[in-house]
Amino acid sequence: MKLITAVIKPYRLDEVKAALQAFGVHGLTVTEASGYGRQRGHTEVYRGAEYTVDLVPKIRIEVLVEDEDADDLIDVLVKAARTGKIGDGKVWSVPVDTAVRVRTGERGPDAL
Amino acid sequence: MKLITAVIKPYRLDEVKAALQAFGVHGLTVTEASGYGRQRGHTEVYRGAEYTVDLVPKIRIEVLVEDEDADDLIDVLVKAARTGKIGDGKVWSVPVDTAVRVRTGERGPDAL
Amino acid sequence: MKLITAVIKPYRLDEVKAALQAFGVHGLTVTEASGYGRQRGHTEVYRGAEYTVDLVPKIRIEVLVEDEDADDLIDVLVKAARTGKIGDGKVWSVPVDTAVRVRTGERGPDAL
Amino acid sequence: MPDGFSAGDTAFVLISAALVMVMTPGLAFFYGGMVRAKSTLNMLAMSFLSLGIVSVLWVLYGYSLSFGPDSFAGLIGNLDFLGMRGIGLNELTGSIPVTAFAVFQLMFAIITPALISGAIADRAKFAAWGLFIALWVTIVYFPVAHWVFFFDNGNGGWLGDRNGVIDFAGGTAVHINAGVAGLALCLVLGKRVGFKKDPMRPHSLPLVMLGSGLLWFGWFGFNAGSALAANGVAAMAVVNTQVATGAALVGWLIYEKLKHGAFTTLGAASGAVAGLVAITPACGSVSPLGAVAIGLIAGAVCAAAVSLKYRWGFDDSLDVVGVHAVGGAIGSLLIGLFATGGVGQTAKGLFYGGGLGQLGKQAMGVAVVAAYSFVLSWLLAKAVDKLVGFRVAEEVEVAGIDQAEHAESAYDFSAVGAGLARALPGLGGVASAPVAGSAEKPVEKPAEKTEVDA
Amino acid sequence: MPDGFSAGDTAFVLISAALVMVMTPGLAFFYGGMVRAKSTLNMLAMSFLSLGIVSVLWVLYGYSLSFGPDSFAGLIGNLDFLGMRGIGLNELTGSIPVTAFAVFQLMFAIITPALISGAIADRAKFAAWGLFIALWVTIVYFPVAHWVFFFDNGNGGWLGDRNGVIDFAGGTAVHINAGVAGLALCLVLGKRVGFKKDPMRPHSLPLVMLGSGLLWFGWFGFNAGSALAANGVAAMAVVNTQVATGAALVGWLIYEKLKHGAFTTLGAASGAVAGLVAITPACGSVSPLGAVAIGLIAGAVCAAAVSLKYRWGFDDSLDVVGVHAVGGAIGSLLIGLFATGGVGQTAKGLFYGGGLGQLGKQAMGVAVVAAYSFVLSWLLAKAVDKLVGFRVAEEVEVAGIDQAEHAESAYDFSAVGAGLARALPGLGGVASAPVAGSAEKPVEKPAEKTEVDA
Amino acid sequence: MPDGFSAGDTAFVLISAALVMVMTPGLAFFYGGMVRAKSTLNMLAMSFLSLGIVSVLWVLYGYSLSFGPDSFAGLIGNLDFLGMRGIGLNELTGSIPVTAFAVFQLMFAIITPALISGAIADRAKFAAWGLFIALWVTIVYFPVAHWVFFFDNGNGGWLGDRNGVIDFAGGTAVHINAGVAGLALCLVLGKRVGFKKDPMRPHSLPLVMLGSGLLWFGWFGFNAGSALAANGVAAMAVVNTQVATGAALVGWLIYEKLKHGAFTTLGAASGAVAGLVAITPACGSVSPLGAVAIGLIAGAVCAAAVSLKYRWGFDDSLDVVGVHAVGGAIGSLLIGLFATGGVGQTAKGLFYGGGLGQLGKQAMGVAVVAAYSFVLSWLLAKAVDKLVGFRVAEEVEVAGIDQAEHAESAYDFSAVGAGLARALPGLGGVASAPVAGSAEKPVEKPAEKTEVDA
Ligand SMILES: Nc1ncnc2c1ncn2[C@@H]1O[C@H](COP(=O)(O)OP(=O)(O)O)[C@@H](O)[C@H]1O
Ligand SMILES: Nc1ncnc2c1ncn2[C@@H]1O[C@H](COP(=O)(O)OP(=O)(O)O)[C@@H](O)[C@H]1O
Ligand SMILES: Nc1ncnc2c1ncn2[C@@H]1O[C@H](COP(=O)(O)OP(=O)(O)O)[C@@H](O)[C@H]1O
Repeated sequence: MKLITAVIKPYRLDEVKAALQAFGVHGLTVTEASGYGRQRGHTEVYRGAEYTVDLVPKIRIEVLVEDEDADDLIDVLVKAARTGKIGDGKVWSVPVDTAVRVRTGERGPDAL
Repeated sequence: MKLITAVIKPYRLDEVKAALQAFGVHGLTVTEASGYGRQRGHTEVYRGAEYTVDLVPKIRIEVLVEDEDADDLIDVLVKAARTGKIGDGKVWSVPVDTAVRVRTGERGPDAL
Repeated sequence: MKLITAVIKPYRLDEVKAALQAFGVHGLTVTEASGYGRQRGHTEVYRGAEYTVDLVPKIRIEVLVEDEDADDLIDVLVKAARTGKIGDGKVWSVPVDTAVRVRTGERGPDAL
Repeated sequence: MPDGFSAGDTAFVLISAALVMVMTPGLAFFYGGMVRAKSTLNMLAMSFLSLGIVSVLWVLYGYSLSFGPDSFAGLIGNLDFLGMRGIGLNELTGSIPVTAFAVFQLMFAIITPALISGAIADRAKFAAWGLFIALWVTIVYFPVAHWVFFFDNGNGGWLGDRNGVIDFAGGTAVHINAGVAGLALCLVLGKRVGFKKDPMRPHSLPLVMLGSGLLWFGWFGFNAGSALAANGVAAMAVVNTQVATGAALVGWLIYEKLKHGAFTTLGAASGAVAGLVAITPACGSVSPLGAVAIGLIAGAVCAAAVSLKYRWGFDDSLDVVGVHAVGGAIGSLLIGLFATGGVGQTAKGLFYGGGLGQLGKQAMGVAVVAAYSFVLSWLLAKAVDKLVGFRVAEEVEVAGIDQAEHAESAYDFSAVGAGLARALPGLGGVASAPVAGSAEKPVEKPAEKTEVDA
Repeated sequence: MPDGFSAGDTAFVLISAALVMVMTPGLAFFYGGMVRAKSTLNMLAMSFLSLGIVSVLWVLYGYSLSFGPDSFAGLIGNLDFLGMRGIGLNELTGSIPVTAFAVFQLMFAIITPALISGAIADRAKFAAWGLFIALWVTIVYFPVAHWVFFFDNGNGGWLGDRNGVIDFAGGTAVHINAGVAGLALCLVLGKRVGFKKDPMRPHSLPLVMLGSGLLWFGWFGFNAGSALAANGVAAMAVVNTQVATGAALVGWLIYEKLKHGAFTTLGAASGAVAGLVAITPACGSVSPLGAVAIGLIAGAVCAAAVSLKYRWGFDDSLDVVGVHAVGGAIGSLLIGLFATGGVGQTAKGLFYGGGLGQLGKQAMGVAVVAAYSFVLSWLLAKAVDKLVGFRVAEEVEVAGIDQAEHAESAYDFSAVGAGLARALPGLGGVASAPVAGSAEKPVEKPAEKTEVDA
Repeated sequence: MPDGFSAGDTAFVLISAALVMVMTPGLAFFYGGMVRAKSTLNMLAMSFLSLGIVSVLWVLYGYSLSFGPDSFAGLIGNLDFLGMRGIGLNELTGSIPVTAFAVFQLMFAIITPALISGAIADRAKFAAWGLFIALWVTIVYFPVAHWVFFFDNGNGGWLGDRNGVIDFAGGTAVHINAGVAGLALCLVLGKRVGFKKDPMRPHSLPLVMLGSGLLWFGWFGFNAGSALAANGVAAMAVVNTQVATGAALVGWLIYEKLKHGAFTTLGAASGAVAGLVAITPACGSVSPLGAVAIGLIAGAVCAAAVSLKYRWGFDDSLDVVGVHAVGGAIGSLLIGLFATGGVGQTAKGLFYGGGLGQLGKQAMGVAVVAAYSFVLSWLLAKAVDKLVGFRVAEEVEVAGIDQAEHAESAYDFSAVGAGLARALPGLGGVASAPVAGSAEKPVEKPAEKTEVDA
């Protein structure tokens, strides 16, 4: 099994959720995050003071999938999250040893 | 070493913490999250408007453990978090290459 | 590729960011978290009531790096985050199968 | 002070003016709590801007146009008081200084345009809004105030003084006027992105409750102060204001519970405001029992009215139409039924043996003000839109108008300190990257690009 | 207006009525900030509901029962003023219109039941609370107000007018009455889930401070307005109210610092309220120095009193007993020591050569009101519990009563917009999935199940 | 009541006192919203502490020193009224009870030190602040109030009564006095950690707007109440206060838009306060047009002045200098130009044919108060620092002063309930581990260590 993590722009969340539904993934976990990368940051002037802000808000999505679906899922995620503008975010995948559904105790694929 | 991640119902956090303590795990990291899965969502009516809410709050727990403790820990987690109701959440485990204790720089098992 | 996760004291974030920049890592994702470990917790008295508080705020940082940089990066992180006081936090690394830059679809090292 | 002066009446009207003034911040919180966090500041600022602009215009020419001697057929005042000059320090109107009356009325001129802002939440350019306020008070409010509030024994405003339309404290001139203008504006600006799809729930109901509390409090000055004296009529106005508002709060909650299954706090707050609006024109004409009846009716009817926008598809975002236009009309018309003839006016309503006469006059007043306000407000909004563009870009609206128009976000509950301020939304910082137009200077090219990264 | 009328006094009492009205929203914020975010709205709504229900009942029969001519032995008024009819527009009581007095007193009848709500935070069914308010004001408040506040030269209420119990503005009728009723209610409803285990700290201390600020402000109307005239007594009442409150704030902070090691803002807010409560009955009887003494004593004693609930195990959630019952008793009794005989009353306290006589009367007043209120409140609470059930289900309480009873959550600081509103608590949305009873329609079976997913 | 008594004037002054009282909580919110969440409570508590301490000192000796018969050359009052004894209940000053005047002036004595607190946000030990307040009002405020506000036909205060410096409501005694003291204090305490580096943006702009709204509201009592009667001068003061404030709000926004490219809500709030400050000394001397001019000037100039601290490197954290010292000076000096001679005073300004005479007097008043306040405030701050240490440890400041000094955090929006309260900042709990000094008992050694874990 794989854990796919995606860091995206907040307002793309709806599209991503829709795309995942369509793809047949029916569960995901979302956390709020913020990050920076290429865009590095910008300075602001506020009430006569000047300073740098370098973190921008992001949404972090985690999805557990079976190995064979991982690559397609990544493509789906990337397509749904893309705006073509800098700061679109990253998607990565890590191997999962085992997953359990808390309610039933089912393990592996059945847990999804 | 393994990283066990659990996504549970917020109000189970106290029980889970207690169970981990009992099991002898003395550290963990918690983040707020939200997610959906089977339950898919529900519609609400508010002031004459109707709309769908599909994410419910969850608590996300991360625990680093040594390989041999991983399975037992998962069982402990699952038992403590379970309510038997839909939305109880997931627990998964991923392999960890190395872990370090920031304060001392200790690596591997000693870092826990 | 590796995913380095660091759980640190909130007010060390600036130093860590600076250190990563210096090291040449130009992207990272931050989430708010809280945790406990050695320090276990303490009791408080408030308006005549006494109770225990056992979670303290932390900042959770994720950085994707190429395998060869992983170890050095961990050292950099640890050095920058360290205060020598209990609760400094943990840094760990997990293997990553693949990473994608959403904006361009680039995979692997180019995605960083 | 000259004969006929009353320190008691003056104290009452001056304090009432302060009470009416605090209604505008109260309104700002009432509205500001109802929008999403990302556009809270814009909502607050729209009301505060009215406090600024209208105060200045009032001195320059507003008072004169509204309450200067009538220049023609009760339609508009003349320019005798430009710059508020020529008003003696101790000159009286009734038993109070003219200046006391002038500042009391100024507060009405301030809150009326502020009321409109709720209809176009989240999407109006701030500068365009300022321009609209200036034009609207000049072309719509000042004349209508003259029609309704200027009395000069028969030579005053054509609705109130000449045709006996009863509006004790502004059901027509303030609430119908603002409510209908809100309808015109939301039609001109169009719907918010996500209207009917996203929940768009209030981001802070305690802020909404604070607003309704301050409105309720200030409204005693608004209604009772309109007696321009601390007398029996003022006392009755206080009684009626309180009991009608309480009854409307109950009426709204009951309707809601039956219709949607829960008593919401937003309903309690809205019900109170609906009651305050409805009793405004009537508080000087009805008995306490009549006030309770008006309140219950207004609470329930307005609770029903606020869902029309979804049925008919106009995005009156914060229910200015459903509460102020509808509530104002209810109160103005019910005078025709409940007026006892024994409070502030002698005219009797249908239930007190007065026949349908007064009801007719009230209907006329409602219709005239509604028609005038709708047409002129629509034209002014169109004009402003042509001139400077009234609506922000969609991306700005999605990211949150506060960043683009005010270069701020309403909250930052960061534990780490402002270093992470806007960047960690999880910390409550109602984050969204800066947007072109905000007070920002990119460090370097790529930074530029990030300006829409949110 | 008739002879004896004073516009100045009328202005003073009408504005005072507005000031007392704003105390109830102030109380709502004071209490609302003290509870956890998940039950904030319910706390706010409990106070606002009193504004609604009591206003209506007051018109119907409340005023008549409280201030109608005495029907028997100073125990209760008669029904002459049902519907507030038969009160002439310009009829006077003292130097002000009867209607002004009636609406001023209405505000007291509104805040008294609202004060009780703090004792049963987080766990009372909203409809049951509404029913309780209606019953309680009818059976407890209206009679007690008659006992204490109705003066008719010797034929008025039995405590105040007939037996010389001094209660200038409501130490017994309002504060002891509400505080003891709170004790009865929290005993009937039982403890909150997690009482003594979870911290249950205030979710928003700025909201608490706002509440205390508005209470302090409005209290000038409450105390000074009770002089029913803008005279020397009213002025002294303002002085005493201010200095006793300041002293109590200091007294509480000092106690706290010595006992727990920190000056808390909750302590500052609570100390101020304790001082306001204690000076309420005494502000018309003591000198400024006496007021300072009363304030310091009340601040320190109440600071100690609020921890009794942990010792004795009753969950008076927001310290209605510790602050209002205890504070009200302190103020009422200290009149027996500090009354100078030279302010509003001629009765002298012990320290001014008046002997123990007045102290005895005060003790009697305190005891009578406390006993009556406790017994009746307990019975009414039991009755309501039998009839409709007073307490929500445990799962509702744990998930947060706001969702179940009001179908809302207090805050949503979402950066993404309301689409994530209730769902991302990290975003401030005080989330907790909807619970049966809320205004929800499941899409499909599984959805049903999620109704307890939180 | 004796001859010459006016119930109307008394009602006006008593209500005005209540309005001025609410300005201090208003100020607390205005300041409290501007700081970061982790030091909000300390900011609020600093103002509330003034409500406590000054009220007590005023009774003990403050009133006597400020308004007791002059003891020498108009420099200070005598001790005739220690404990506020010897003031007859119905004794009058002008047309109102002396006690009414005394409590009205008390409210001024309370807010003045509170204004200073904004200059030392986030870093002052609470006990040290309390000590400073007590010393400062005694040595600085009480004398200066005597100089400016004590009139005794020529035998009163040396600035106002003896030398004709015009200060209707406290431009010098309150605003310049507090503003300059703030400068002295921030120099003595030094800069905040991260000054000029971290953004340190307001954590809650709605709270700031609430504060400015309450300040604006209360200021009508502050300015008009200073007429000590409900007359034409009071009415003109209300007019001038409103229009100058509106104009200043507009002036600040325009400056800001031109200079930084956005209309900020903080600018709107600050502009309003700047206008209120500037019109304070002048509201009894100028015409409405003059008030508009003063407002526009004050708004724009103060908007420019607040950035001086970055240029010159003093950390006047919340712009007490830029708004109160500068605004107070602008208003005081412009009297010399705009005084019409036809409102509260007969002295004419330059533009009304009065020559430069009055301008000279005004400049003298400004200079004297500024010099006295700066020197004494600096010395007192140094003394307090020596005695008890004025500033908290750096680690405390970084972690957030609320935890260390008050053992609380301002907010907890936890969905889970207070069990996670302070621990999940993401939940809004403005977390930061407890710090030595807070009301905490470590469970065991390691716990000790965690006390700085944040
Ligand atoms: N090396 C990295 N490790 C973890 N997260 C990263 C990394 N680089 C970028 N990110 C995340 O991806 C987001 C977008 O990356 P950025 O480089 O700014 O844009 P783009 O990917 O379009 O070039 C960042 O805000 C950050 O949250
Ligand atoms: N495929 C998945 N990947 C990541 N998280 C998931 C996934 N499926 C479910 N979750 C998380 O588990 C929670 C509970 O899952 P759900 O299917 O609703 O209940 P159950 O596990 O009891 O069937 C979801 O709210 C979500 O946070
Ligand atoms: N086993 C673990 N798994 C995950 N996170 C941990 C674990 N142990 C500690 N942590 C995180 O590291 C933080 C610091 O750990 P702690 O043991 O308190 O201090 P130290 O690492 O200095 O001994 C904790 O607050 C928690 O967030």
